[in-house]
Amino acid sequence: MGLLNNAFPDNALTRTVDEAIGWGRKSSVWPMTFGIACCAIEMMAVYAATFDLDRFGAGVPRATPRQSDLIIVPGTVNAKMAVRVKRLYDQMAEPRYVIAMGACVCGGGPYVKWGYNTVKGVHKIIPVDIFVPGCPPRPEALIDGILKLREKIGRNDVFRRRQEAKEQMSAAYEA
Amino acid sequence: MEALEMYAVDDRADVYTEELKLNLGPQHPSTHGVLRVELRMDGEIITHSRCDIGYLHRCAEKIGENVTFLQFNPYTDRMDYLASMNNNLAWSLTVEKLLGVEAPERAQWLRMTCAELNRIASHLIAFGTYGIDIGANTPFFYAFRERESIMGLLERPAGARMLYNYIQPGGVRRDVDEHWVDDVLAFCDDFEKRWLEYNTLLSHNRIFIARTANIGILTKDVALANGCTGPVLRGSGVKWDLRRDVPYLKPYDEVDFDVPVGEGTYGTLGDCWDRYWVRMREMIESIRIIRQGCARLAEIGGDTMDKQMKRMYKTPLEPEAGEAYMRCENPRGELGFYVVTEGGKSPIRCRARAPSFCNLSVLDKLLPGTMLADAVAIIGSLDIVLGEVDR
Amino acid sequence: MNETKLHSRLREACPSGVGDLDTSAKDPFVVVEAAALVEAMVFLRDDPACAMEMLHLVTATEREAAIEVAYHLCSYTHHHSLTLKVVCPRPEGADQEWSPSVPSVASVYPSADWHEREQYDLLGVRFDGHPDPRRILLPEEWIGHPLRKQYVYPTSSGDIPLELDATPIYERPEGWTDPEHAPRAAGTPLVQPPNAPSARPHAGGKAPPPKPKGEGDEPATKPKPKPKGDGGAAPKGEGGDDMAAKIAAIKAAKAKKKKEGDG
Amino acid sequence: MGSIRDYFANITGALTTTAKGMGVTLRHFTSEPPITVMYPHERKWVPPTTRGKHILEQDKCIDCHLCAKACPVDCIEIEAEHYGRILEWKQFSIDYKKCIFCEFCIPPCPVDCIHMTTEYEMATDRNDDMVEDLLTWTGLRPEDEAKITGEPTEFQKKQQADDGGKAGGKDKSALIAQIKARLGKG
Amino acid sequence: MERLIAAFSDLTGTEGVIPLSLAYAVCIGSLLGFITVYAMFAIWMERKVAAHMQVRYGPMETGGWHGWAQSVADALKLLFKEDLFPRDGNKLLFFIAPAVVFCGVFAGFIAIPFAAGIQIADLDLGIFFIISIAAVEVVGVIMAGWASNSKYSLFGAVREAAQVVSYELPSATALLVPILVVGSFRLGDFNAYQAQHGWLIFSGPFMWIAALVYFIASLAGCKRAPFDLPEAESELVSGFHTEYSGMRFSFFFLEEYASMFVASILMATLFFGGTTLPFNLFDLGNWGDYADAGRLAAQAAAANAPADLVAQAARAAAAVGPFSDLGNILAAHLGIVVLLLKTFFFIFVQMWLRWTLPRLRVDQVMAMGYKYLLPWGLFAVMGTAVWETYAA
Repeated sequence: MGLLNNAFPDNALTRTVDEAIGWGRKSSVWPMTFGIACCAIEMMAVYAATFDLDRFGAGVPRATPRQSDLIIVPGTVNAKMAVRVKRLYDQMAEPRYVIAMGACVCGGGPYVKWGYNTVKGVHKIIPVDIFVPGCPPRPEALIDGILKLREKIGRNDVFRRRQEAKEQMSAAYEA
Repeated sequence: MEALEMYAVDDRADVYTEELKLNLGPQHPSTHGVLRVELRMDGEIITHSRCDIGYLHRCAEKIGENVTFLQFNPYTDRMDYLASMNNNLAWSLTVEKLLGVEAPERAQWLRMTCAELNRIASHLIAFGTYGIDIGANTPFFYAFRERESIMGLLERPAGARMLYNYIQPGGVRRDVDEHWVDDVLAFCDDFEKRWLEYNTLLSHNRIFIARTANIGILTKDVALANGCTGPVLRGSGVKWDLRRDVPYLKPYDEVDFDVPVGEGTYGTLGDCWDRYWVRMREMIESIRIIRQGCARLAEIGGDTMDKQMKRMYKTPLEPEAGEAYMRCENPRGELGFYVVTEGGKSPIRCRARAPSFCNLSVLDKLLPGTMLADAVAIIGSLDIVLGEVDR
Repeated sequence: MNETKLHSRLREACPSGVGDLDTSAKDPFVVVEAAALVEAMVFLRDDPACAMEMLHLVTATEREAAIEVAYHLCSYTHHHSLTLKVVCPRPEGADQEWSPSVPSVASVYPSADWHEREQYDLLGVRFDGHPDPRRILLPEEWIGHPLRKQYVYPTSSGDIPLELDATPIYERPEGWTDPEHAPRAAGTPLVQPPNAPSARPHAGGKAPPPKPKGEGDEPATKPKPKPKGDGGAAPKGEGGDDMAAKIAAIKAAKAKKKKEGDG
Repeated sequence: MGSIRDYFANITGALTTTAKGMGVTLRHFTSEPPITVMYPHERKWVPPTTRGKHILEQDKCIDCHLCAKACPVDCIEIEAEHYGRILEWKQFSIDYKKCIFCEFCIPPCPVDCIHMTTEYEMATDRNDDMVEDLLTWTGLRPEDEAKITGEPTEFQKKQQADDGGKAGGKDKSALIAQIKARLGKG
Repeated sequence: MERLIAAFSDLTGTEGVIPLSLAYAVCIGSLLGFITVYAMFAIWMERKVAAHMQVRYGPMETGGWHGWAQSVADALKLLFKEDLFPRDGNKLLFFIAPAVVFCGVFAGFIAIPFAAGIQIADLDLGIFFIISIAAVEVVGVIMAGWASNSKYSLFGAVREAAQVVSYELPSATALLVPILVVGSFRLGDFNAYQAQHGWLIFSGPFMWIAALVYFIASLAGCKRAPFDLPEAESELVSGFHTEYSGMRFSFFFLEEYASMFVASILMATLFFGGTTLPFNLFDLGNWGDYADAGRLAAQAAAANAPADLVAQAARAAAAVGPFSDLGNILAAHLGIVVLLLKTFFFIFVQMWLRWTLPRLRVDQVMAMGYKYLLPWGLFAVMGTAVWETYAA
């Protein structure tokens, strides 16, 4: 994909192809079964029957970082776990997205004042796409985060040159 | 250890098998959170195992020393995040013991009912994830369907779905609304029908029995020596339940329930199936307790928070110097808080005795000699929660 | 069998090293010499009358004058429990690195193995004769024992930033060295106390500047291009009346609750 | 002999329990309706006591900081300028990156002006968006302005008009001078 | 296949290689198309069946009604994933493995008759060929496991080798039983035999044992339900395809559903009467021949062949059956629909088993294969042999 990436001018054809790929990526985001703490239980509640994540095509939690394109980080990341989270993120295949679920990973949460070995926010270690605050956030809040992530995935560019796509995207954003 | 001899690495000169080092890493679908087990294996058989914990150490005890007594209540929620009502109960009782205060009667009955509801929710998760560990995905979804209704019930008085912060030193945060008791009774009737469904689907399934009977056998004295408590200890045949033997809450005396103990129905006493079966029967005992609790709640009225303790929201509590150790029966075992104060508004030492921490220390003695698939079954049967192990 | 009888039996069994029963605090405890600890434990476990099958908890507590290690024992057959305490007085010039040493009881009660490792990890109490004296919770290369009163908070462990507003790893330029954070004294929080205006530029940017005179009424919240949730609660700042309706609803719920609370 | 009986018991046991298990899943497949709440299109009922985002009745707030002190994680930051009883608001923000929704800030409020709504959608893609500012207005409101600088209110103007221009209100020139100096106005 | 070659030869006017390769190209292309479309449908069906068994809705939002386009989106996304490769794994084996695995199963489709005439190669050793070609897939999986240079995939590969190879014995013995009754390996004969004598499953007391043994062995053969040890999520993270991502991983996914299809179509043709309805209603089996007979009669009359040939063709044309010529062709296709319905029923049963039963341990899988399935398979063979000689 390296060669074809962002190498084409922005015209009707490449825009539709981008939208098609964006639709494909948006509607089949495969999360990773990665649970750290209390937010992982709310994440399991999102996979379960009442708030079914499979409705959005994201119901196939893959255990390996290789095959998953979304890593939801649910639960406090402390110094010992941060090294593993960083390695997991590096192992994921390229169009990868990160959702920081819970106050602990958005910016410290309950362990912000006195936590001597907690990382105050997972955005310190890996680039985060969507923050979902809450301790733990309700399943609907996580689905709201995933919907916003899907919008964000659907908008970005694959084939078109990055600069032209950016104006087109910002124009769409203003409208 | 005789299991180990049976699979001993044969030392014939020509057959040289190298030991494989495998770690069931912190990110693994079946380690119930972030536990790393270093296994040295000979083919599929595990010869040595060593647990490595601390991936969720969140300095709860340091926070306990810097935060007031009331403000530490939400942090006890986050220790055993599957049974946060019981954690609040343990912490509130410890603080009340230090202050010498007694919660009003209605608050005590509310505490017992909510703690038992939370025990069912916690056992449901243990049942659901144990099914996934053994390979059957469907029981997980049925277990979470019941759990959603329990969370809905507990959300009305407490305000949150999972980490309630509802039981506070001195009583209970607020009273329940008028339809709550009827909805809980309706849930109890519906749950018993579902419980029978779980048994036909998983408990008596031949493959499930083949995977769990006679595996991870924990004898009585090894369990006692290693400090195991709760379903892990009762699975090995020790009839010990704090709610009955060392009653820490008055309503537990006026409620009759019996304590399920493992009998070794499908294999020897103390195997994975017994621990699983003790948890399943405990759910039904909790339903009996909740029914009697609800009957009593409908009668008694009165305040839900001790008069003196109402001022703790404005000015922090300051118990006089001393120390107290209080134990309560959590779904995973005996949770105890040992608090040492020197008169200030926060304790100088706040130590939590987490049941999963002690239950997990047995894993290194159970794993050698079993296969990789059994290791997953044994970890699942111990039902550990890493938030409590690492605090 | 309550504590006094237990204490008297213990006093007969091993007279040297067993102090008196201190009943001042909520839970009475027995002060034991470090040397006589293992012997007392073995007696309590094997004696049929005491039959202390389980060691519940090993806890080290740091006070000004000493570090004391408490052992909570419990018996299932006789439903009674006892607390033993070993007190290690702090020598005068002892600085942060001083760590008392207490004999390990892992040989008597295997459950003490992990508890003692945790007390060493968090409070620096050395247990002699422990089968595997390693840190259990913190990473191996961690310096210091956090639960000490004089513990200094680290700003990073390895290259993982533990500061609140540290720059993210992936935004660090080449040749990045950690800025020289003055090590905060123990007990001071990582974040400024709330009432003092926070020294660091506020994560959400300063409050919007006060409106010039005249149009004070129009809401001044940040225009956020938040997509309107259909049927969701009206986003904040859309004029006062929505807000009042909502507060009224909450008030009604509270009043109803208060009414049927007293009723 | 025992093993032969176990052999056949195993087979019959396996077949019967599998069949019963499949019966349960088939019953769920055919008769049980799905219980999914289709979140973006329909929402689950949320009890009024749920702890969600905060709301502030700014006019009643007296800037006493009790809620900020009660918070275990100090996520409430309040800045206001006092003019006697009038407040010039600069900031009343709750940092939802730290807030753990423990509802300890609600009970200590003497005037009962901070509440928790049942709104839970807070997902954002910028870290700074998570600091919510609860103020409905910042700085001074015109009527507060008027009260401070002593211009007669409508009621006092009417009163003056009625009794022929005598000084309606009390003499506040000293207070006005001091406040104007502080406000730094010409 | 022959008709295709004849059609192409008179189309291009040449003989020998060109029409042969054209015909093969058309066959392989149509088969590949069928498999991918079927696999996408099967993945979507599995997610919906699993969901409704677990009281939830499966994919809903993608595509219009009930998220039909979900598999299309999955494939599109997997197409554009980054192509990862484990650092010091074996590059060559890593890239070949998915192809070998897919060809192992894809080749099995050659001998399968979808209807009387529609078959790529009418091998007279049909069943024998299908079972033996399935063993190639094991080689591919071991290559994948070894090349990914990760302990978990090595575990998955070794388990895979042990399980699939040792489950070919019980499935082979179980398949001997219908061969014993029909007397030939050619799958076409099974259709014809069951058209006359009714479904094989009712033809003897031991036949249902053979059917059950074969079904369980085929489950283990394509790593499904209680035997999905090689890619056991809860133990081995994701078994042998732990290190694969993107399009390579979707080959493994495709292969799993293709081997499920082969297993259940064999079950349908051998035991439950391939294209025939239960009591040979509408006599679907040989309407294809009527269609041919009609055409042959017309050709013979046109080429004014000798009288007896024309009479024989006319007689055959007379017995064409109640429908017109077009009707016969359509009726022949009804046979395919019946066959596919049966196949999809068995695929549903495989999915149903997957979401009900827990997973067996490795040594229990082996024990079941050798101690339970193999003896019962042999017992069924002997029973049918005795039954065939004396009773029938």
